[in-house]
Amino acid sequence: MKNLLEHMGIEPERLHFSWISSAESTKFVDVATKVTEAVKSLENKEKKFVKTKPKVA
Amino acid sequence: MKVIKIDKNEWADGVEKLHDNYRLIGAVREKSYHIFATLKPGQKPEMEYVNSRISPKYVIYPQSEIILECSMDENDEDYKVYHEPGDKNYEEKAVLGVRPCDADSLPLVRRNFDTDEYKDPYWLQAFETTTLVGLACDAPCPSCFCTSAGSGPYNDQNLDIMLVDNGDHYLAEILTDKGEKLAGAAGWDKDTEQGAEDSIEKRKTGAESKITSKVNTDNLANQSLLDLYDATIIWEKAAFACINCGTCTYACPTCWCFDVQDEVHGRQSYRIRNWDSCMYPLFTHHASGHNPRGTKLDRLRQRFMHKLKYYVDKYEDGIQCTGCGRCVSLCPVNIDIRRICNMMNSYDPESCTCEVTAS
Amino acid sequence: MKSYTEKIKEISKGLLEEGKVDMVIGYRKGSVPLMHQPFFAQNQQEIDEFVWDSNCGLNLANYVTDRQEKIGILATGCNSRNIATHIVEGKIKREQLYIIGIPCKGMLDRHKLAAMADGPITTVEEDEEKGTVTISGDGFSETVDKTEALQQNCSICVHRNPVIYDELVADEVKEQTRDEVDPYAGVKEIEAMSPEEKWAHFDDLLSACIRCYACRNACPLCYCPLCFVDESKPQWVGKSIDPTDVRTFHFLRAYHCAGRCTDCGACVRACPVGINVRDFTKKLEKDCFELYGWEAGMSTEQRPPLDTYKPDDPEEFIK
Amino acid sequence: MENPYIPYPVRIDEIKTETEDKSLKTFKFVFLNPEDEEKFAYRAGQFAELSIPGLGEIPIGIASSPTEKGFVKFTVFKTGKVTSYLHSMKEGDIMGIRGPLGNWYPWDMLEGKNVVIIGGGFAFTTLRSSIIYMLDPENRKKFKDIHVIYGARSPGMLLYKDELEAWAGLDDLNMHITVDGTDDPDWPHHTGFVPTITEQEAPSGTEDTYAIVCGPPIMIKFTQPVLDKLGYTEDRIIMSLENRMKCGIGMCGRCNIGKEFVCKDGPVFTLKQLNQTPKEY
Repeated sequence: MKNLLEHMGIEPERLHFSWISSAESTKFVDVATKVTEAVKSLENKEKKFVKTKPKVA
Repeated sequence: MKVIKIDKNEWADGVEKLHDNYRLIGAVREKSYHIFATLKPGQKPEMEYVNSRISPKYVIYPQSEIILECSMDENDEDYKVYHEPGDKNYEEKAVLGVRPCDADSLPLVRRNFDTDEYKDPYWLQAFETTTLVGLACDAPCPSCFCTSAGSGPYNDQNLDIMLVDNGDHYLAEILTDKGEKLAGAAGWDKDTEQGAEDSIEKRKTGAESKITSKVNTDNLANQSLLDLYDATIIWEKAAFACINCGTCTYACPTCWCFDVQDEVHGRQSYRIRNWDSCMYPLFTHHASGHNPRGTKLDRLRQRFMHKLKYYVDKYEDGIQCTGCGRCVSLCPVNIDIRRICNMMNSYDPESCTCEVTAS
Repeated sequence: MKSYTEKIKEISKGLLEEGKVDMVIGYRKGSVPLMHQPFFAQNQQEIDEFVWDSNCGLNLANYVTDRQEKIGILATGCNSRNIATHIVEGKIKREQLYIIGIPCKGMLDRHKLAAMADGPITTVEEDEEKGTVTISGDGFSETVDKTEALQQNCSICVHRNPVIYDELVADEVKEQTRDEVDPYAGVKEIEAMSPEEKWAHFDDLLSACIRCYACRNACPLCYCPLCFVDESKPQWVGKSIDPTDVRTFHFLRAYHCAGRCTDCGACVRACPVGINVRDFTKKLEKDCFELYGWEAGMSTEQRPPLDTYKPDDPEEFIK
Repeated sequence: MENPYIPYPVRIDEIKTETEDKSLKTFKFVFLNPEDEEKFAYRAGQFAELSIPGLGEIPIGIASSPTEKGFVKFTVFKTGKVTSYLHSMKEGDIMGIRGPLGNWYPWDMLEGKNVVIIGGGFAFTTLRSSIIYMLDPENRKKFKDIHVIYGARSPGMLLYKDELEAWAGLDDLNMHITVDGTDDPDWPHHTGFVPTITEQEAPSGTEDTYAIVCGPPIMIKFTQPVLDKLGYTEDRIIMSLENRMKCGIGMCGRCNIGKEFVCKDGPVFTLKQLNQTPKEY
């Protein structure tokens, strides 16, 4: 999944896979923060796979 | 009808001027084939092309189109009250170089969208604001059969202007007021030399003679609808091959079926009309699970019966097809409407047999 | 190819006469160049319509899904691998099939040839001795090496001979090796791009898509009774030609084929606007080969890698 | 140019659960703009598209009668995406109605005739409309004998129970209510399938007697031979069809049976007409 998403142009920083148990709340916060920061730091701010108004006639 | 002469350099100048008054749509090369697309300022349409891969019906009838919108925010006046979108744009547009077969499809489609009881405002407004500058066709494909499908390479009945390529110039038939207006805006008004109409006639005969494949339709109206419906010999083999994709219907200039879908984005709801296809099982699938056209055979038969029998009977004005040949050349499994049509036309319910032609 | 056709007819005749099968699935001559029609024969007259040459591109495995009859079926390398996948996935039983194996020399690329031609193609002739293909039409005629006229998936194919069969119509053809051809050259080109370039590449690739679903429906793997794009409860993807929806459709469809795709090229061949859908699927095929050493449909015993779990599956992507 | 795709905005005025399994609810709508009610002038047998912004539309037969003023009513079976959502909506919610659509039962032709209404399950909605319409004092004199045969699986699955009881007490209407089965020893009406009750109770199919049949396919299948036996010719059997619809105005192309659109040329057809089309319903 990650490979194909990257293959078609989703930046690696936008994708993250972690194994977090329901007991590991600190790890979840930690990972979520890291991912948000990684995405924010991307140069390209274009939203991908986000649809606002359908681009149709 | 008036015939004028447009030198090819005047053609280019005229197109340049037209950009000011019209949104221009013309054939452009997309990778390895042509499509009809809005021309950028200064861009000229290609006039030497094998007909566009997909029919230009989307100029008037876009594949996806927002037909209604409303707010999903309680504080707005149009909260959950659908209305026409405010940004619909029906500016004057002109299609340059459209083929007669594609123009001839428009009245066939119109009778669906423009009825005594209901009028489709989107199709009609788009149609009424469109001027069709046709290009008589000198390069028919092997899959073309327009001459036996109520159209023809030089058919000017549904055009506003028809251009005939005559070497270094076009001979242009000005056919309607819309055409007159466009020619005026482009500054095309040169009289033709003597014999222009003869040249058109000669070229027309030449073009028609190049179209060798045809469909026989003379007996379709006499056939019993239910006999054809039950004629397994016509449907079985084609239905086997059919993969039920929508290629034939989406490429076809005379197919109009659509689906309506709601989409919500943010606090706005859109009602969108998308092309749909009778080839898809979902097209007729009831919420209960029942499907009146549940098999491949049902759906394939629907497409051909619709075009070649139901509408022959309904409007008594020939088949719902202009012979553009796109479905023939694009079908991934070579289901050929010419073959099916000839089978339907020649079907003998007594013996359950029909003539099978090569194409 | 004449000899193939004759042999196919001969085998089919025997199968039907001996009552070993109820029908034989092959191709009959198409009404337009480069396009034969999948066709089933149940009697001599129909057998006579059978044809085999380089225009038999649509994967016949499509036509056995969930069928109850006993079926004779032609199978090239990729077709046989899809039949094997069908057997593994329970879509047909091995004992229902009599597989007529066809050592394959590749199919002609109808999109490429149409683009090469200077007008509509009326005839296509293949010279087997010289290994050339001549396309001609009104006022033009062009001869090219067959290797240049092949579908891309065929030119890089490393499994031209059927992997399962009951009988072959001819001796096996020589396989191309991974040293001679790089099956992943196309994928690597995209892999070398930056994210922006990749995004733009796929935007451009899909710009012509009309969502006719020919790619999906031509694919023998896409046999779901209700495809995710057609579901309404929940609705996974919009149905318009909005670029996000179009991309979502292609991306997810490709993913459903991961580890199952044999790169038969039916999707690309079927596409009316010539989109190289393989830009999606080939990447997954490469990953499956490199990560799991897996090639789809090589046996009727093993389930595809994304269908199974092994403790040593690679998991570098989990951080 | 009137845009046939724009629904009239309405408010849900009242919701009534009809059946014990809660799968059927009757919605009473009031038009937000009172002038729209006039534009929505309909005849018994027509349908409309119920429009829920953000979800879509569903074609539903109109259950109220044109003689009932100030509101329109629809009884909806919970089955797909839109109907499930509708069932979760509350009184006061805003949505839309587009119509009226399609044709109606042939009221002009039925004048001066005996009318037998045969209905089963939740296909009784436009039949309710028809009964109320015919019972209106202005209209009742236009028709001769009226018979109504209506059946459901069990007493708890009957629609419009209060009205059924009221109709059963009328002198100028022959009401035959039936259920497939019941545990209730005091059940005052018939027990048995609709075709059986039709055979017992329906008048014979004389020249001036017409049957309107609406129900699930299985009921229709077994009622048809009964009507045959009673002497009803195919042009005196009137049926209302359902097919998947989107536009409701004969444009989107999916609901056709042969050259007729169920949405525009129907939904009401005589059996004679149906016998001339493919059975794609």
